[in-house]
Amino acid sequence: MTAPVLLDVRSVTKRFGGFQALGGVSLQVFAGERFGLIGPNGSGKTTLINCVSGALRNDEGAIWFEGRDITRLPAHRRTRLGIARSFQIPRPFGSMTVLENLCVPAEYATRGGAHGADAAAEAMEILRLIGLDGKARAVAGGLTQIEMRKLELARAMAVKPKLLISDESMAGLSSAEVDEILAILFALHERGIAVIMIEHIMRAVMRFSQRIVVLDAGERIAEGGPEEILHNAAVEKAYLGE
Amino acid sequence: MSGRVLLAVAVALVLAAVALTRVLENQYYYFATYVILQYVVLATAWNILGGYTGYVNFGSAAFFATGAYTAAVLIKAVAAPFPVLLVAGGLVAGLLGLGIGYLTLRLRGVFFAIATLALAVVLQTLVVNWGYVGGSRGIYTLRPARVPFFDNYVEFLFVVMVVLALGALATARWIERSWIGRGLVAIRDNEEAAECMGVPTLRLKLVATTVSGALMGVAGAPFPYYLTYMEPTSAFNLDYAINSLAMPMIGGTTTWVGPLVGAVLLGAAQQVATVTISSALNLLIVGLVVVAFVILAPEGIVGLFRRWRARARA
Amino acid sequence: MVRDVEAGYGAVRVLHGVSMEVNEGETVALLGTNGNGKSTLLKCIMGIVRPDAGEIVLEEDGRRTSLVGRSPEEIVGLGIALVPEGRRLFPKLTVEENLLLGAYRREARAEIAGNLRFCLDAFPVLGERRRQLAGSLSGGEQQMLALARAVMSSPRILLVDEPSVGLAPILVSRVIAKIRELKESHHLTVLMAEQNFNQATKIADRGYIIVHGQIEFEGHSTRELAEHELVKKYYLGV
Amino acid sequence: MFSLDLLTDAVVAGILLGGFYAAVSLGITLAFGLLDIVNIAHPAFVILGAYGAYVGNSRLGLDPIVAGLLGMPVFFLLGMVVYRVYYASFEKRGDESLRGLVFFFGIIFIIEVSLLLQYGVDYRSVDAAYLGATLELGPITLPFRLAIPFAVALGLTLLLHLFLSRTFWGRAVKAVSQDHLALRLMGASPVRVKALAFAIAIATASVAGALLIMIGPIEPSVGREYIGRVFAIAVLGGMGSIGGTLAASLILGVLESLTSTFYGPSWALAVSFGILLVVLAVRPAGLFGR
Repeated sequence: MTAPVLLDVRSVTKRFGGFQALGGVSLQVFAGERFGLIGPNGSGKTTLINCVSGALRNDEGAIWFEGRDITRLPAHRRTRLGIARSFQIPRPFGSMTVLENLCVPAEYATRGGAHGADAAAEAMEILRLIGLDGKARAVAGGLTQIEMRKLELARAMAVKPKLLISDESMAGLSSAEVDEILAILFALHERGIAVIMIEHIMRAVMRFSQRIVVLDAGERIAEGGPEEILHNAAVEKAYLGE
Repeated sequence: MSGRVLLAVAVALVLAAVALTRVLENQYYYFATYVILQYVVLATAWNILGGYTGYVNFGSAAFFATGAYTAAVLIKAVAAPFPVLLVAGGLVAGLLGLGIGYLTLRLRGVFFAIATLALAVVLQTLVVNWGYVGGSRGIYTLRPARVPFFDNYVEFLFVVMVVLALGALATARWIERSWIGRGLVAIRDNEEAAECMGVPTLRLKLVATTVSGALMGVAGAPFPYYLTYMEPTSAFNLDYAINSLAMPMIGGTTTWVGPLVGAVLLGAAQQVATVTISSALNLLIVGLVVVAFVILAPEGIVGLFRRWRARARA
Repeated sequence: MVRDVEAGYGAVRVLHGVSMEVNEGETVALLGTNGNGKSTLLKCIMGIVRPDAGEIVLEEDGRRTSLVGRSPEEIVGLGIALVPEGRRLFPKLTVEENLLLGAYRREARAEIAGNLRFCLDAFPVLGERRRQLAGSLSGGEQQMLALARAVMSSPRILLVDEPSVGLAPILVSRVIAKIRELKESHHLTVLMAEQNFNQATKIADRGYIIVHGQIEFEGHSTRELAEHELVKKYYLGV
Repeated sequence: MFSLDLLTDAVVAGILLGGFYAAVSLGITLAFGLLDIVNIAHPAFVILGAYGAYVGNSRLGLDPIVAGLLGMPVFFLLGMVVYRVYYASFEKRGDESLRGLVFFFGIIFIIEVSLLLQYGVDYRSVDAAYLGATLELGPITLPFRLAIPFAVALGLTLLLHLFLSRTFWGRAVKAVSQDHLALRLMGASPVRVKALAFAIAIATASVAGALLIMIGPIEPSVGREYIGRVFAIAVLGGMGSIGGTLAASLILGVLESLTSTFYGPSWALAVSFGILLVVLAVRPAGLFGR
């Protein structure tokens, strides 16, 4: 890899009560990379991205982004640096229209952000790209599930991120819908955004990722290209058990 | 309506109010309208925090009284001119909002609500024990002998309140349409998602408590001149606490129009009721109406109107 | 027992016509990686998620009871207990209080003393930590407590949702062994959703593999299930 | 001005007063601490209980405590009804935070103003032969007016503690706000458990009200003074712990009593708010949080 390191997670540990969710996980994501993060339930994927996005504070270890330590920054500051995420269960701003949902990050997340008409124009462009422009004036609370998933991604895009974390954006969707979301993520990558995909739908992860890291029980057990991962004995063991 | 039209309406209203003072003689109407306008300011101020952000303030009376007593002290100590009273009242009450917010807003929202509830009782205790402002006996304030343009001080106060009400509405409308307002609503809808979209949630909530508190303080600043004799019970009257949240609830909390509608309707009804029935009974009615609205029409009158219009269109 | 069940959350359809059955005294494994509908199926059986179509029937001594439309409380009352995903203990109650709450159901209150003694014997670690808050237990201990709490309700059918989640391998085999032990001592019928294939097949009589909300493979014995290449294909969905 | 006698008297009076505060706060500990229902109207229900005792005492000649106990079933039913309305209107819609609070605020007004219309702003009190008597224990003087409410409050606290720790319903009450679904998996209906617990919380207000009016005369708006107190106690006591509530009540009672002895009664009210703010700012889990 010649691209510079974008995200650098350095032996991050997180405990909940007596339960260790992450036991010293390290990984690096390079600029513009398509990165897959997989692992069985409870392996710590969501905890890890909560630590990266700032929703949780890790107990030990450090997180660096673009060569600067962000371990102690609150979530909104990290977003401004260029880390965007979508939520596993969509969390739209339900009382706003779809367009307004995108104006929030457009106005807040980018330095000196666009305001008013500029923000709306930017938001509209993103909605077109994602295929939600027809719903721009609809109230977000009334969208269908697939529309909400798209809105999650659109809103994350409005952050103008350098890194997008997609947390199970496809869970429960039909296979045609999975392809739609996949196409959106490829399009984002085309624009130079690094994407971390967390997903259980192997077909999607294998197709999308250039590199995959596998977590199990809060530890990193494998790393490699899709083919490598599929034939990795440790991965097989993690999924099938011993 | 565009901003320019509204501005024209506002200027026209102020001019009309001034013109009215040349015509109308009966002082009662000025007193009654002053009270309603004061509620427009309080309800609008409450809604900036409670409606947009979803944090409930039960201590409106405390912020209002802070403005009133700040003014009373300045009048007594340095005979400060009127504009200074407004600014100082707003400033002190705004700082109070900032302080309470800073202490409690990092916790769950209910703690903020409880803190404001207790704040009113305690500030009242402090004032009751404060000899300089007369303690529980109260304090007299002499109105300036004359004001330019007006032959009567009450008429002057009435026009001041018209301007303050319009100012509060303009502030609320500006916040609502700006990126700040959008940030506040994002907090109400989903605070965690807002934070992840780059919204500095704590800072914005503090802005809201400060602005909201400051506007309530401004509303209270002319109070000593309005009453000429003020004691803690009237300044900390629970009417302010219930009305400033009842009015937005009844009118609708999502837009700046809601508190205005609620304040005018409920305020006017109360003025009529106080004259014709008793003031206690009218408070009871407010209580019942509030409970009925939160249960049956949580979107308020503005929400009902919108739904009705949407249905008419479909 | 379960026939043609379709279910989902809002517009998301998780189960597409799932049919399966569990006979009395069996241990059946419901296998699949996460996101394929194992948990949703168990939630449908427990009445937590209401299926959009299909039927779920409990047959006992020739009596047929439909479970669709019943509340979880009623279903617990019929003698079905679920050890839920993520354990869902009451973290601010003590171990003992958690266990006693397990015996809330009327039929279980009569047998509370015996059940409690049994649980404390079967899980000595819980006895040692009786007065400790459940939230302070380690992951393995929490899973043991969740199992014990379910047993306290004197169920006839035990549903277990992913007991291995978040546990170190050594603990996984211990938990799985406990499930078998409980099954035998209490004459339970067990349906266990699990992603850990090798551990689950250690104690299961037979099993189903669920992929994308559909039963892809029915293994009538553990040996059939253990045809590894096929399983891997279904399992990882590649 | 300062003397040891004065100090002893103040501490004793404070402990007695604190016990009474516990009776007033139990309902909040249940509703707010265990059920997550922010019933800011609880002090208003206490006042309602006090007027119930007043009516029972002045019209029917009942002992105020007996009147308070007789009022419990009525208050229990009232609590059931209030919870059902609250549940159907707010909790079920997931809208309890903002509008639920306003709902209870409206209830405060309805109770307070109804009492005002019925009984006016005059102070009301109750009579019982023992109220004027005192008990001398060496250097300590125990006025019955305070000692009896203290004893009754302790009894009430103990009963509630036993209910929560020894019964199936009680354990379910402690569990309900921690995990709704898990409770259903135990075979208990969260709505029914909450309705029962809330009804019990309101029922305690009947007795607490009787104690309130025994200690001193009251008028309808006295309840407001207790809002700061009960929440300070609930938060200080660790939200939902009965033992913590009692301990926090005693601390607050003693502090208030010392303040009013050495600085004057009009300052006593500021104590609770000061404590509340300090606890919220420094240690939100409360002093006795588990």
